[in-house]
Amino acid sequence: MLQYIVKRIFEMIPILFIVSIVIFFFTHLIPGDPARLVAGKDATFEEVEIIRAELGLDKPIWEQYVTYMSNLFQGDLGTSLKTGLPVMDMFTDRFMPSIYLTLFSMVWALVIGLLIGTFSAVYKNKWPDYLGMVTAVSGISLPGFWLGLLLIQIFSVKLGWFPTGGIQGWESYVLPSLTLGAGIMSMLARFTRSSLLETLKADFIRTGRAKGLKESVVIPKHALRNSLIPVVTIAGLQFGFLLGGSVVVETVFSFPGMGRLLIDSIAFRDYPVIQAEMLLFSIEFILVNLVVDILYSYLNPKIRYAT
Amino acid sequence: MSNALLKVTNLKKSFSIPNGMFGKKKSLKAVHDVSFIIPEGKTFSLVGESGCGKSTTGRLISRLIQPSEGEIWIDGEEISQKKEAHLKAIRKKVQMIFQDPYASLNPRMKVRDIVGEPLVIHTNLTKAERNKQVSEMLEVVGLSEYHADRYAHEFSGGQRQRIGIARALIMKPKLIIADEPVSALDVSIQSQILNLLKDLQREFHLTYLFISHDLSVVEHISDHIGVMYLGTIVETGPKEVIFSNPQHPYTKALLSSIPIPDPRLRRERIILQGDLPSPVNPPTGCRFHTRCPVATDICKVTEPPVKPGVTPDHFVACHLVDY
Amino acid sequence: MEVTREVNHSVTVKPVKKYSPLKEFWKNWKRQKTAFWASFFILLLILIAIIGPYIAPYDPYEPNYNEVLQGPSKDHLAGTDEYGRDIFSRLLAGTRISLSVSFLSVLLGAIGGTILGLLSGYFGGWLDRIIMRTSDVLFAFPDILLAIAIIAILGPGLKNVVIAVAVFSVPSFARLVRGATLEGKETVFVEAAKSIGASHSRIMLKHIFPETLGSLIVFISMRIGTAILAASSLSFLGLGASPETPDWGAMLSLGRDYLGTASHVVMMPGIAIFLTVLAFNLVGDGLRDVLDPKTKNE
Amino acid sequence: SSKESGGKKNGETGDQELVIAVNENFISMDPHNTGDTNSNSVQSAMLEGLLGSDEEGKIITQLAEDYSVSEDALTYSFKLRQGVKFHDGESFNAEAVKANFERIMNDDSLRLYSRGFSLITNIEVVSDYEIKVTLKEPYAGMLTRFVSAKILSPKLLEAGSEEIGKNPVGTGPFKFVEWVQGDHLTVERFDEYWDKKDRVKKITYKPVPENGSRVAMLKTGEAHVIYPLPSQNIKELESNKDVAIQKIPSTIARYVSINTMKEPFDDVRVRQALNYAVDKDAFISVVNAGYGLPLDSIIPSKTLHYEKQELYQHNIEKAKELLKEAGLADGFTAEIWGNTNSDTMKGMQFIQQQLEQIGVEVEIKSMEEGTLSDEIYGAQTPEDTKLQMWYVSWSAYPSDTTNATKPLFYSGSFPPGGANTAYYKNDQVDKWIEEVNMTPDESKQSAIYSDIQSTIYQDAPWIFLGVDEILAAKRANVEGVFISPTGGINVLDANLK
Amino acid sequence: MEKLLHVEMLETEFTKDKQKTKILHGVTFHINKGEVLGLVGESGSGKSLTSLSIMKLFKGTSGEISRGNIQFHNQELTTKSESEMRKIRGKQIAMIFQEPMTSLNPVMKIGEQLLEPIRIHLGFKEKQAKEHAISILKKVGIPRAEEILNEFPHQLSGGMRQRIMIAMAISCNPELLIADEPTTALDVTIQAQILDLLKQLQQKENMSVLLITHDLGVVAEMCDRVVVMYAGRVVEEADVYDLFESPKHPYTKGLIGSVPKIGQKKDKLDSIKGNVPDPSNLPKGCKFAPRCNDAMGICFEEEPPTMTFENDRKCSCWLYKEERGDICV
Ligand SMILES: Nc1ncnc2c1ncn2[C@@H]1O[C@H](COP(=O)(O)OP(=O)(O)OP(=O)(O)O)[C@@H](O)[C@H]1O
Ligand SMILES: Nc1ncnc2c1ncn2[C@@H]1O[C@H](COP(=O)(O)OP(=O)(O)OP(=O)(O)O)[C@@H](O)[C@H]1O
Ligand SMILES: [Mg+2]
Ligand SMILES: [Mg+2]
Repeated sequence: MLQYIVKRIFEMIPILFIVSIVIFFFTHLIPGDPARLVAGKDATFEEVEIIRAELGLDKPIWEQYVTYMSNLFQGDLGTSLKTGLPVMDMFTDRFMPSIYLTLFSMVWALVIGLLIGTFSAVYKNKWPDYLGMVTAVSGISLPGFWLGLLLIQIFSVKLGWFPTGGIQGWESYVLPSLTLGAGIMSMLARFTRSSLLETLKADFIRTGRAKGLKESVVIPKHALRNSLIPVVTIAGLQFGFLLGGSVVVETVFSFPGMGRLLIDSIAFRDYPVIQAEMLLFSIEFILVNLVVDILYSYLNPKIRYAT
Repeated sequence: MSNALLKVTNLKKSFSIPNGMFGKKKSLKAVHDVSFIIPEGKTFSLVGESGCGKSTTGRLISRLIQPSEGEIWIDGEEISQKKEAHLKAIRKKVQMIFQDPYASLNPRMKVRDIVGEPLVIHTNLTKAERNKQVSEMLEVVGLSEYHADRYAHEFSGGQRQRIGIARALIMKPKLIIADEPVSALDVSIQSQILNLLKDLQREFHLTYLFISHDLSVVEHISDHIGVMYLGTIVETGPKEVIFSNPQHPYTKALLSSIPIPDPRLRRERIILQGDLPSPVNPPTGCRFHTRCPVATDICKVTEPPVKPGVTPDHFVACHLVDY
Repeated sequence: MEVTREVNHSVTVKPVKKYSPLKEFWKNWKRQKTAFWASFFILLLILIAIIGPYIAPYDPYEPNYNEVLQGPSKDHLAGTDEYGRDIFSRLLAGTRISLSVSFLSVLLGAIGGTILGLLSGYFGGWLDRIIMRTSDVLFAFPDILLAIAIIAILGPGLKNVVIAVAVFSVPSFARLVRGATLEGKETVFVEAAKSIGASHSRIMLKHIFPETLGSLIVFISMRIGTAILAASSLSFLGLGASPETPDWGAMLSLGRDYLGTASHVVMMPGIAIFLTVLAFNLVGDGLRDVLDPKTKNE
Repeated sequence: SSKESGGKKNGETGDQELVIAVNENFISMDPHNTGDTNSNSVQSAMLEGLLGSDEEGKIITQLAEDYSVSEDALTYSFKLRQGVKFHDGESFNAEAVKANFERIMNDDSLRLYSRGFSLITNIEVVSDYEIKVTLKEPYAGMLTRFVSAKILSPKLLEAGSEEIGKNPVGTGPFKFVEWVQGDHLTVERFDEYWDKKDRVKKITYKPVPENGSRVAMLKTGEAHVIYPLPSQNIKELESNKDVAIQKIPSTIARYVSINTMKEPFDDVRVRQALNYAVDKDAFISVVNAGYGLPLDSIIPSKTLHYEKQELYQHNIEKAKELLKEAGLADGFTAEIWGNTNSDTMKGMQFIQQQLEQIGVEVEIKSMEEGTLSDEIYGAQTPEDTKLQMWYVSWSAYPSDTTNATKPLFYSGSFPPGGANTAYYKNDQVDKWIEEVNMTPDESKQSAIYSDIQSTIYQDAPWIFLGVDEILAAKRANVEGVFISPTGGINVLDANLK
Repeated sequence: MEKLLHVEMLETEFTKDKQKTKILHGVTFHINKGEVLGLVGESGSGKSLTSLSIMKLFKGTSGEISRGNIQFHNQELTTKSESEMRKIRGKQIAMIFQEPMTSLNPVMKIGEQLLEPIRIHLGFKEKQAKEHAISILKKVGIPRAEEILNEFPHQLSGGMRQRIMIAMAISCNPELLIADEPTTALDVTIQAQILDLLKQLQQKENMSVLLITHDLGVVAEMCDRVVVMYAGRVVEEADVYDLFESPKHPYTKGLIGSVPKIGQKKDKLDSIKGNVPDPSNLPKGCKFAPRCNDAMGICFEEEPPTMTFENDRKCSCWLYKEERGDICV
């Protein structure tokens, strides 16, 4: 297993290499002149050129690429064009809150999604099913920022239960993760339901009942674990959605995360930040999928024991 | 043997299969050195247990997959390594009937289009001409024009298998490869189809490669039989020899395993111990030695040669048989 | 499993009654109650998309500075916005825009993804690897970020929103179709088609593509919901339709400043989006149940 | 109305902490290289220049006790305040000032370098508390630059630019505590500040880009001051007795710059027609929710040397007539560009609606900021540009009339060299601009600027729209916090009651 | 002989779209103690449904017993509650299914699955249960029993899995074992092993077995008595020797004639024309009449009653109306 993980991590290297190339050229493809943006509206032509030279943007693009890559290999993500701070420094404060936000969203979405999905499947075509599925379909049908704004109005302004934004403590994570996780929760609830329904038709469920097992044993012990296999895969893929969805949520909740930084950096053509962050997203995504694969193999003994 | 329509020599096929999530690819020897001949107008059957390579052999001959090694001569033409583009002519001569009458017909096509599809591919006939031929062919297999505008799933298993047969026959092929054409059917329907296949053979002078795991069906339909075990043919010969004077211990065991539908004939059987070994790691020496009730030391190390059997067209691959 | 399916089929032979796929679909569709009504709602939306601008009580673009930010009333069913424009009229006019943006982008994405998925799944090998690795890279970038980047390159505007949403839909469609193709490729009837000498293109188009169609339609209907949401998110981030356009997403995002003061400006387009996306999701769910052979006969 | 429950819970931080929510992230704490208002606001809590500005934007002394400018407008002499300490314990003196100015002079990548400091030829430390700066040519904006050039601790200067950007050390009433990127920046009262007064213990600045969220924070009491206050929320907040609203006329001019070199805009009648077609009052009430003033000159009224011009009163008939004279009775079509900011979008929509009345069909192209700036500054010559109309705003320090005119109307400021996106070229105006910048005498300056204003206003290179009123709101218990006409937040005397 | 199970006039139906379809029509038969009863018939004739009805395993389907009695040891099963049934399932009546592949939970270790019924029904504690499990595994001929407990189903071959299923079924010493096509999915050589095992166990434990199959060979090999079903009805019931020697019902005759027999030099097999009818669209009269070569006028009009003949044979066919025999029902 460990060997496998190490192998997978090594396999990441060429992918990330390609990704970094793509990102680099992609970033530079975006129209807009960072030198001009750094210099400001009232800057003269000469000022812009001075800044361009300062930022190394006057060199041919391949030369910039070589510099970028060689820095990257030395673990240097570069310096933000906009703030003049090392990209690392800009990430340090934002990275963990982003991760927490994503994780909290994922965790509650998983727990609630599984619960709703399970109840819906077990009480198929009865009111818990209808209730669960109405919740779930609504969850994927609401525009995220709309939901966020509503939550602020209700829970911050009217009730005063949670702060409207920022990160002061765990309370600050509640509304953003509710907003961010809603879609995934719904998705997972639906997947759990259909997966569980499929599993409940399986022969081994009948076997379990024929053994004289209670439903309260058959469902969680025999059915749910089998149903989790597709659910986990979906959850992994949804992680990408979380990373992206956070952009909107971070905007609504003035949450100091990575998504907002990326938007700002794109607006400012802050190449080093965009590149570093895209790379980071790719790494996260690949790592998450590695975790999913491992989890998957844990859930599915066929994969675990394949020889 | 004269007039061999199909001649297969030393056919081999291995698949590389993924080894779970955590391992390298492995090679699975599905077919391992298979040779046989089918004279024109005769039926040759391949029998054996699940996974022994019967279907793979059939698919190799129809060139749905490419052999790793060996030769396939059909009607005097060697086709084992031909490129897809050059196979069209062969595809006219060789047709297949599949085991699963539900899966082998496209559920979204009408019977007329299913049966007529070979005509679209191989001929320039007009629609009307095609329809005429389709109707004729439906009559031949015991269906009628009246069924032509329906979808496959409106038919019962037996009827579907007839549609499949009609599709196979419409190009007037020489060789028909029938891969377990009756295994999925109820006994009452199975006999209908077996009877039909026999009739058609006589009428159109067809040559059959018949694949089955059911020895009683095989006995009923074939002229020659090849018994397969784990990718190789262990015994081949005329049906009479195989059934009345089997030589290979596996053939004997197989024959004795069949439950006979007559309570008075309950008997002591040879019950083979253990399971079929995996074709990924086939046993050394004689592939059957792990389950063979009479295996000796040599069987564990040396692969048995193919030896002539009781009649000129009978061969056995067993160390312990000598003629 | 296998056996029960056989039973089901072999006994449904009614050689007298003629089978029509459409009729059968209709029969099953009527049974999907929520989806059935949701599909009516969508039909209504499509109708509005066609005639909406003609039946709107007011000019959706015409400002009326005397009636700014009025709440819903008899005169203005959904109230007015900050320019005194009638929100109801704007919603009606916006139906066409929002629907066509989402339809178009999903359709483009579906076409692109289907072609890539079919080729990738059918031929496998290096082609498959290139297509799938590329889509992996695309996958690694969250949808919205990808769209933002694309729009950063192309500039904002509805046309580019369509392109951006289409581009980020491509990998999902490619994967879906590839999966279905891999499955379809293994079906016996494809093998049968191959054995009678059918060409690759014939097999792909006549035999495999129709197999993928069911899941494709389901996915398209679900994706339309996603596309509407994505387009409105892009508007929210200021990258969508030009501001005077009564695009729902744009209305929603420009109206969000009034959430605390004149909430109908936000609520109305929000509800329109919500209901539409909901309807598409419900229809998607229903279609899945009807088109999927596994759940079809329940 | 606001719910006190929220206020209490989130106000737990205590009365000694003031929270200020602004709309954008702070970019850098390096005062010599800052272009954005919000960073400036934060810096001004911690850092001081030789000169400062008052509520109206007038220049006052800060670290200098007194200053004078020579006749030839080349030499600036400062007498420095004594007994001032930096937050790190260093003492403030002429050497410290010199070190700061030299840093700017020697690093051409700093913003302030090209804004005046590159003109410095000599810095003379006359005594410990006296310093003289000599320029190579007269520059009217220089005094304003001495406001911007905050004085940092010499120790910090040695630590280098990266450290300066993250961890500023100055002489201001508050000292830096922490800056959590994207979330907040906190400063703390500096008890040895030279001007002793009651001040709040701590100030936290938070960037909150979403308008609704900022307002919500004010209502819940999570923030004590919010800037900017979205105009649509004013009505709602006015009735709230816990909240006080501030409206300050700004130096932010809103206009549509018209490419005077493109047909049909090269005809002054057309440009005037456009000006007559737009109802400025309606503009202010629609786009700014009623908060703002018409732009009745080429510079806002708060700017030094401002002189009111006769407004292009809303007059459709006249506009149509002018168009007819110009041979465009049937109107024409044109494109207006702007960024994707929601206020800009609103403004452009408004212009579109207004011009439609005289038959001018306007197509709105909102572009993301970077792309827009590429489109505008990417054109190397006036012939290259595709720009027709640009909906934009400009802001300069009230004391810096140069910056409010030269980059915008001087023919040497055509893009990419400057922001003269109207491609306005008037030889007479060019001469005046050159002249006024050589003149140290304020009254003479005033006279020239008077001519400049009336000429340009007549030439109508812009559609003159309005001057924003700066809107901010604070909780009623906040004292001593005010917003300057440029949008800077002054917390010098901030306190909570 | 003691009757262990008596099924009488059993009717089971499914509901779809509020419409009920009756699948089983008056199914009547019994199983004696220690006997192997074969239940044969074509696909869809209701064999599996009969067994599920006995166990009342309808959860997840719309099926329900609408009429009839099922007497097990003189207890009436049809009126028992779900929790009472749970005490019977796996303890007194155990069941094995056709697909050993899918009938075991793929993500649970063999041990976990095997121990479940032992714990519930026998109340054994961990160690004791495990010992018991191992002894059962040995009984069904599984080598390396202890290791197998820690393995997953996919690590075993089909034959081994079916042995596990059997072990699970017999672990609580049931009196009745229902085996629904236990060997259909297996290869002939493996089938021979399993049948052999079943026979041995049945004799050793004196268990009653309801063996469901469509393979007449298996019936002939294994059963004492045979019940033949067609379209949800019992059409013939007889001692296995009698059945094969002199089948009465034309359907039974057809079935036996359709099977190719080794050594039988027959160019053409007998066959039954037509197809199995749709349960929701059954013909009038005798359900087999449209496929029957001997059908008479009455066959298309009226359902034949069940007639009893010597040696406890039963058959429902109008052909025997004239023959001596009591008409029941
Ligand atoms: N495409 C393939 N890739 C990998 N392995 C394959 C493939 N096709 C067949 N095999 C393997 O080759 C072996 C022989 O398969 P084949 O289908 O020929 O057996 P068979 O005798 O037809 O069995 P059955 O009676 O089950 O149809 C099996 O172990 C099978 O798993
Ligand atoms: N869950 C269900 N819902 C509706 N109808 C069902 C269901 N299960 C079985 N049936 C119907 O009941 C009839 C009898 O089915 P059953 O499974 O008992 O047949 P069988 O004799 O066991 O056939 P096979 O040999 O194929 O297993 C069939 O017509 C089938 O369609
Ligand atoms: Mg096969
Ligand atoms: Mg069954």
